[in-house]
Amino acid sequence: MSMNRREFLKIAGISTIAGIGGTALAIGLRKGVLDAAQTAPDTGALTGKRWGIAIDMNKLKSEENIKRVTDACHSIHNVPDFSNTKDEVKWIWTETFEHSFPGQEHKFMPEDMKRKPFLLLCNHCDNPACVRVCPTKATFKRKDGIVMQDMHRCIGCRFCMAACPFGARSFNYRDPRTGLNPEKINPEFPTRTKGVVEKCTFCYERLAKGIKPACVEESNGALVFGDLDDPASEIRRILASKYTIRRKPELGTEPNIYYIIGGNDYAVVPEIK
Amino acid sequence: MATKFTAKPDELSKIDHKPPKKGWMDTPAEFKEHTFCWGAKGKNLNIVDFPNARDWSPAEEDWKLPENWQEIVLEGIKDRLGKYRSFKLFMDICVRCGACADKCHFFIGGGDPKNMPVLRAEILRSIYRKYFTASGKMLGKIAGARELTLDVLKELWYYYYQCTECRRCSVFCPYGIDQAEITMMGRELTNLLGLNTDWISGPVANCYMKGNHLGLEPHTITSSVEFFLDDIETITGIRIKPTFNRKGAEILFVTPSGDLFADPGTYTAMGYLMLFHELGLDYTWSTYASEGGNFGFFTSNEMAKRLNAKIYAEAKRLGVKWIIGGECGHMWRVINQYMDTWNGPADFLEEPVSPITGTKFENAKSTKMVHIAEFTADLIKNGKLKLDPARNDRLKVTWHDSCNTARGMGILDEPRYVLRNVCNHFYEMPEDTIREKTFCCGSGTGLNASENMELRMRGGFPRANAVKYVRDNYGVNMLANICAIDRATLNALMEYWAPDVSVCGLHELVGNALVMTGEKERTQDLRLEPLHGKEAEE
Amino acid sequence: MRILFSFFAVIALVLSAYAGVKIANLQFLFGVVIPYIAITIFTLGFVYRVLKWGSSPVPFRIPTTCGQQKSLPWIKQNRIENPSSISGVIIRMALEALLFRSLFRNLKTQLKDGKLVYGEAKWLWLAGLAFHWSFLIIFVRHFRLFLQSTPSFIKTIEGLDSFLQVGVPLLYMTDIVLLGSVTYLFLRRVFIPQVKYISLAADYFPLFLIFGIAASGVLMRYFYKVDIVGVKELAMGLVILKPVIPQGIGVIFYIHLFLICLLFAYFPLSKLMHMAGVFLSPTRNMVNNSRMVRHINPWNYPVHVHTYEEYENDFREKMKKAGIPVEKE
Amino acid sequence: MKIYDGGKIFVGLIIFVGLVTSPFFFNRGKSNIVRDPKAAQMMQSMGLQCVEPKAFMLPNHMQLLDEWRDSVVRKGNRLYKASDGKNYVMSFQNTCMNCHSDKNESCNACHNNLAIKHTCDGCHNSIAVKPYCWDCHIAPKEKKS
Amino acid sequence: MKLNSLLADKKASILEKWFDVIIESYPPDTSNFLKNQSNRFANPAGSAISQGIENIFDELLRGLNQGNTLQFLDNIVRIRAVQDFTPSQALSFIFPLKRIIREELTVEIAGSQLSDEILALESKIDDLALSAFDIYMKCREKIYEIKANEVKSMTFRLLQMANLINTEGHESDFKGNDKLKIKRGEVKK
Repeated sequence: MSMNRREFLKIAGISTIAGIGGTALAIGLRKGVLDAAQTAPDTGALTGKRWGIAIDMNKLKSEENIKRVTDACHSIHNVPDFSNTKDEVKWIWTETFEHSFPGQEHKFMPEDMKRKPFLLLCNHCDNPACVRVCPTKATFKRKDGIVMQDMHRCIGCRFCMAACPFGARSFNYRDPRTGLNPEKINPEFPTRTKGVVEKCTFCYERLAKGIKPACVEESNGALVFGDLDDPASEIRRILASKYTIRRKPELGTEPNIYYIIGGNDYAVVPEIK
Repeated sequence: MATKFTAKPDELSKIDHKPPKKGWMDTPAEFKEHTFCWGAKGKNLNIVDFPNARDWSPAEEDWKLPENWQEIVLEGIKDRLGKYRSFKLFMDICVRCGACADKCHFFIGGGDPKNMPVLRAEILRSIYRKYFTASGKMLGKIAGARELTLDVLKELWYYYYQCTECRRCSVFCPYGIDQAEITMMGRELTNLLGLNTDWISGPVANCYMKGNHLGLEPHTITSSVEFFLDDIETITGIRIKPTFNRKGAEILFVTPSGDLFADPGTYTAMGYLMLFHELGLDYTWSTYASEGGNFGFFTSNEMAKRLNAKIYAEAKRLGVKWIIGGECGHMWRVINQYMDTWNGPADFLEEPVSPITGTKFENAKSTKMVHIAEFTADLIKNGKLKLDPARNDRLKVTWHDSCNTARGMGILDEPRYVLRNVCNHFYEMPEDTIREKTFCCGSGTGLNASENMELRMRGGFPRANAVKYVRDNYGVNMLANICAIDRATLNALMEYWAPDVSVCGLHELVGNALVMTGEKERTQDLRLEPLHGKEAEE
Repeated sequence: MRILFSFFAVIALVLSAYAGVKIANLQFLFGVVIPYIAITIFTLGFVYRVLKWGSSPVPFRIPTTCGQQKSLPWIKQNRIENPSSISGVIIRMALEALLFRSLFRNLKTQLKDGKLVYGEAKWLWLAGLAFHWSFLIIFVRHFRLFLQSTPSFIKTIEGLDSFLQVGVPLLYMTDIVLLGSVTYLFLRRVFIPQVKYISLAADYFPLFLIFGIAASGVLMRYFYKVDIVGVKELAMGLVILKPVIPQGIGVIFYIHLFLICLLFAYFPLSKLMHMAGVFLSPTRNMVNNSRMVRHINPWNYPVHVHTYEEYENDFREKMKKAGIPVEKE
Repeated sequence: MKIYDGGKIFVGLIIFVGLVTSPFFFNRGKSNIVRDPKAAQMMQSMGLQCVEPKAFMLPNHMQLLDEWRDSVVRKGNRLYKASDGKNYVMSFQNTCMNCHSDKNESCNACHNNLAIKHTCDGCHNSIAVKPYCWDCHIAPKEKKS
Repeated sequence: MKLNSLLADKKASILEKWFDVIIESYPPDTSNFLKNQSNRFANPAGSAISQGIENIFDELLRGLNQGNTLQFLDNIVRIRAVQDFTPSQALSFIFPLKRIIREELTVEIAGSQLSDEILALESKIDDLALSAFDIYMKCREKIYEIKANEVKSMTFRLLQMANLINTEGHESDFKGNDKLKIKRGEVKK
């Protein structure tokens, strides 16, 4: 039912109306059973104001390194694999320099740099274009800076996909469960349904339990996660000491994923407890 | 009780601007002069054995009702509830959605709220509820029920003789409730009390005794036709010799008697005569069945049947094979919906076949009566007529669908086909005022008297308004139709609202355009006016 | 006055159900006895009314012809609006009953820029259609409570009805449409002067009643929750003729049920019978073929007519003088 | 009472009466939902209880879940303090489904059966509610028993 | 003409008030229907009235072109002549215009030297009323003429025949037959 519905909504173009009217209705109709005081954040949760990641490309030397990172993410989040680019759903993936940082490439740059796969994920921008265009507020900016995707609300209009300059969003053209190995489904995390848009959520479910995103954990220090609003954080110290670039900064979305691409002299910075 | 055209001086300056708080049930009908017809004469009712025959006047306080009039009415309602499913159903299922409210020409033109079809029906429904439904008996006014008082009876009479049974409301009703059916019942009830109108009871008595509404006696009919023949000879140089009451003719021709007497119907009659002569049709007129129309239909079902019986009886006596009917509105409603049921089966007749074209009129195989517009359309389609439409060139014609033939039969395209072949300038009125949505002339069902002229002018206003539209936009100067009452009353309507527009029957235009064998060159039309009006003057 | 009477009547009914259940604990009366009575009145009353209509014959063939008749073969007949065959009538009736064809035709006479125009007036049609269809869908949806295992078509209807997947529990579109249209139908009776003038208490009452039913249903579904399994238990108890009153169903349910029972019981006594009546309306359900096939009036009786013989006796001399043939010389 | 057009009218009436009384016929010989009033007490006595009392959960569980979702996904608040003061992690898949570990059993399980399997589909099916939660949320593996 | 420009400014509201007065002059039940601003009309009479009064008002400002004014007045009066009005009621719609204008221009009149102009205008309105009376009478006469014509056309053939056939001894019930009592030779078309 739901898949047809989403298709229908998309085609009929009533998504916007349904979204706006629907939200209003839902809010109007809901007679809260929960008291605000009844809910609280987990005591052990990681908290921050503006989560970000610094990726040291020098440390992602081999394909295996990278695959370990992407696999970690996709397996715990039940991201399906249909083995074709048309239906591909990606939360974290790779691209060449040229495609990752268009306009920055030049013919004299090192060959290996040109060929190097760059690890890409949602930039959790400060000014996310996707949030602005979402008619149902299914995607929104959390207080901690995560650009969150609420699958319950997504009506599959794909405005966000058109708006995102980084290609960080994927649409479920097919039932994602058909692209998963039933034996390897992570029972603790939901799948999605056909007809919704999904993307990296910065492992909000892990942060709530006090652990860092899966990609960071699996990167052997190549990815550094932290609160960019905290001057004492490790990530701030790295950004202060290294030259970093971001994807398409000229668009003004203020991405929060930074890339360290030059120099092999980067020293491991001790973790902050 | 009737309001005269006077007002006290102090009333002049302060007309009451406040609508009454009272609902319609508590607002008795006010008999306003020039809106109702005179009461029936006792002697006319006696001729046809109607009960409670006496002279009476609606304007007078005392209607000289029989002692037990309430009983008579209630008994009458009961009787009819058992005889007519339509009546019982239409009393029960109206939801008062108001879709019909602004469809009635009398309401549009006059504004009296009780002329909304729904309220006109509610007048009778309120009585029905009081005496025939449990909720009405128990809850009274809350359930919309009302005692049958003299005021209520008068209201019923007043408004049921302000309905032309045109069925326009029925077209828009989601349940097909037909005010015409309800009005018929209401009128039957009033007739049980002798409360007919003079304009209806006179023609009924005439028709019963003499064969036609106008009371034309046999020799008057023939001599009247002689006049047409004289005129036709003047126009065409051809002397036509029609026959009357001739046994063994193939076809009996029946037309409303208005065509024999009242202009412009007479020109239509001339058209028939010319057409039949040119075809060499083996037909005859009857002086006994000399009326196609049926004013009995405006009193009671039984009376209508009694008057209608003459047509088949005469066809049988004369031994004709089938019947052609002339241009008339309610005549055809009666033929289409009632005649065969009342007075059939017409098994002594044959299924109509045009002797000229050989066309079988399949749609008339039981009644054996063919509409002349069907007959003529078939002739034209088969190329049997030589027509010169240019002879009607000084006319810019529009077509009025008569309510009875439109909504009680559905003869819409045949006359238009004929019209397009006999004249060159034909303009339709606005879409929502023609075909099944056509507006009544405002004078049907025996309302075409003179004393109610104001009512007629009001009721005809929506029709006239549409005619005025085509007159102003296309210069239309002729309003054609296939109804004798239209021909008799639209003239008056046009004279008041849209001067310069004349009225004619379809076959007048056919007569004009028909090129007859051996005719002289025509210089006049059937009205004896110069054929090429303007050129002749210049 | 007529409005207030109907309004307070419905309010009183709501209060009596509330008091009956909340204070007097008459759950069995409101949950079992009254529903049985209501459904009995409804069914028998409905049948009785239809049979009563059926006991009156249709003496004449009186269809309202809204289009070209069947005549010469080359003239295009309007087979639906002026049917000459049963199939035409079936289509005509179907259009009427399912799509409110006649109301769709509605026009309004109005003044626009100083000119009189006959404009389209589709609001009544639209609201009427929305009202009846949403009512039907809601009615059908409720069968999930009366059937042990719910047939798939009812599930499909529910799925379509909650298509927009808004809110929790999912919002039924028909709930909104019904409330909206019934409100419109009420407001037009208040604000359109003609319609107000013709409206009786009997017109407002069912509107208030239906509004009450819809509103209590919506409240129950979205706000004052009741134990739906308990409701099904009660409903199933009724239809398997082993009535039970489960504990703890909220009073709002009994109000809802009571109003429905009233609507059912009121139905055969009122104009709501138009539901059956529309199918019996002779102006719509008849074939216009009375010139082709003789229609029989069961009570047709011989009448007195002025015969030709009497006529000739009156005028014989004059006829002879005018050269008109006569039977007797 | 003679009925005119009786054939058509009777066909119509039979259809009408058939529809009106259809629930009576369809359910002939069927049994009602059986609910064991003791079930709830028993569960309690066995130390098993839901986050809120059954009387609240029955009609309101969907509302609760909806608010949980809002709280978790949108506000990032994961802890729920129940009315009895206990704290729960708001997770449909990981908290609710811990106990409601089988969604496919028959209705009796919930209402009648002492085996205390708090199933979902039983109830939902009986009142023809088809939630689409499991389009995404992974139902616990059905235990074949 | 200071007054004229003031009137032109206030045209819309004056016409609206005037229109309302006319509508309210309808039989109480009817005016009930017509009162509602947004859907005033289930009555084509309204078309002629609203069009008519605007034209008349313009003509007043322009100084009453006899021919035009009469035509506009005719459109309104012709309808009211066949509706349920006494003659005084039928024509009463003209006079309130004076009151409405004075009401609309209360301030302006008080503060300036308009009284002469106002008086002149009011006498023009009086002229209008007189013309309306003429039209009303013409319409009523027309109705009677129509009645007569109708009888004439209905009986023309009879009259024609009356020259030829002997009507003696015929006692006809036909209404028009009264006219048969015309003596021979009197009938000439």
